[in-house]
Amino acid sequence: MHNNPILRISTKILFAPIILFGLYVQFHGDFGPGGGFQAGVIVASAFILYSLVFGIEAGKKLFPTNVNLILLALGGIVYGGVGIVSMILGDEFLAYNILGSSPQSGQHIGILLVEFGVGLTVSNVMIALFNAFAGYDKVKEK
Amino acid sequence: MFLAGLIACAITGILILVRIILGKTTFDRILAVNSLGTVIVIGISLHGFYSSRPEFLDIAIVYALINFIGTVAVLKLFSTGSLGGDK
Amino acid sequence: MKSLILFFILITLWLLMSGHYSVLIISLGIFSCAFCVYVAKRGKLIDDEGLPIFFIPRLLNYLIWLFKEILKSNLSTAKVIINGKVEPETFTVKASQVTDVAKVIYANSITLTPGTVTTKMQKDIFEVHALNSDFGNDVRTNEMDNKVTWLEGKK
Amino acid sequence: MELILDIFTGICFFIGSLSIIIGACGLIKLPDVFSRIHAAGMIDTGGTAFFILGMIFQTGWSLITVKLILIGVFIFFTSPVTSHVTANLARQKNILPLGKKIGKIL
Repeated sequence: MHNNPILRISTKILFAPIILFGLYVQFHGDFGPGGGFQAGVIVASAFILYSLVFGIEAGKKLFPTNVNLILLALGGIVYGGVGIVSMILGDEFLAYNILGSSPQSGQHIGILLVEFGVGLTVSNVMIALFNAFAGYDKVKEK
Repeated sequence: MFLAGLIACAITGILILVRIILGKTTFDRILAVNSLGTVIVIGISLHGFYSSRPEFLDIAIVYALINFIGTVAVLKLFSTGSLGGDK
Repeated sequence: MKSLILFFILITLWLLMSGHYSVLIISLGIFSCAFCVYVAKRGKLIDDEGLPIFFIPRLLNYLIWLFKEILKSNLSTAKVIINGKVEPETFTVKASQVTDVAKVIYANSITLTPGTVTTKMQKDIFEVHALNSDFGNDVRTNEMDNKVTWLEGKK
Repeated sequence: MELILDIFTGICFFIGSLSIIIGACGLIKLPDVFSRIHAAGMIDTGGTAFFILGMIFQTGWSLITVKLILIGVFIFFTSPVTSHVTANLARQKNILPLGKKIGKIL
């Protein structure tokens, strides 16, 4: 669809602001509606728009599949890692209070890290799902 | 006042649903669904003001975004038969 | 250079949206903007098409004129829908802009005023569908074309 | 002052509601896809612009106004794109618009 100048130029202009809005929702999860899940979907939607317009090959060049799979697993590791670190420091699983100098700052850091892990996993799962569905008919042809 | 706007949005939504059901061609339906999305964006922002929680505007932006990308994806799937092609 | 301009636009957007000005949030914002610029640069999106800044000085003037046109044609479209007298017509017009971005702005302006839609683009020839001959004449007088060419400022 | 702003908001909401309801009637009433795009354009431009203007009168100058303007800019940016792509793909599937054709059609 990149032969159509209207679609191509709007994608080029919209791409960066969409990712920025996704990251804004990610890091303002504790002030308003938002958080990891929504942010992950928004960030992934920017990449999906790119793949839709420029073709899936260009999309895979922008965001390689092996990096995608590594980040997908890393999100889960961050989530579990925060829980295990709080266990090592002598509290229960995912009890944030112990992470900072005071309970409040500890909770802030804990929520931020956990949400980051969730966002990373959700966005990468979305991109992987899209790649799996969009590449389906090409596999069948071969 | 916000309630009146919400009622107008609801009436519009019902009228657009009639077009989605009547349809005829797929392009009619896609066009109507896109318009319904715009009306829902207005409705979400109005509802945020009505219940005096203007943070709902974030959700309205997200809805507008997903509406746009979804329409492009459905149009591409319907016209070329695949999501991944670069035509 | 272009990346720097994009970075400043994005950080302004972040500060306007955020509303929380603690050190942590602002540093996360700077990190986010840098990430966006990096990804956009990787996807080869930062060029004259992805960041059209050459017409920003004249944009306000054009937007005011465009809003006036949109209001007028909204009123006429409402009249046509209520009367129920539609005589649609299809014709082609020639765009006199140089760059692709300006052509896209022209095509989008035609579509944005209800009553006229660009249905096809082939280089500099647009196929336009209009609701009746009044709307068609509005496009055929080339007023909007001249305005967009002035906005582009390359002639 | 509050009262004047409330009255302005009411006028904007009234025009916006009228605009979206007429647009929806147009979606039902007009004969083919290409004509219905004009009605959808009315919902996207007239309706959104007046509703957002009305809400801006209620908030005054704050960060919420910025988000309202962002919604408006986003819808004004994407509405012609989806309209054009719908019309373009309908033409590619060889659906011809009703009515007369002037000159040579692409």
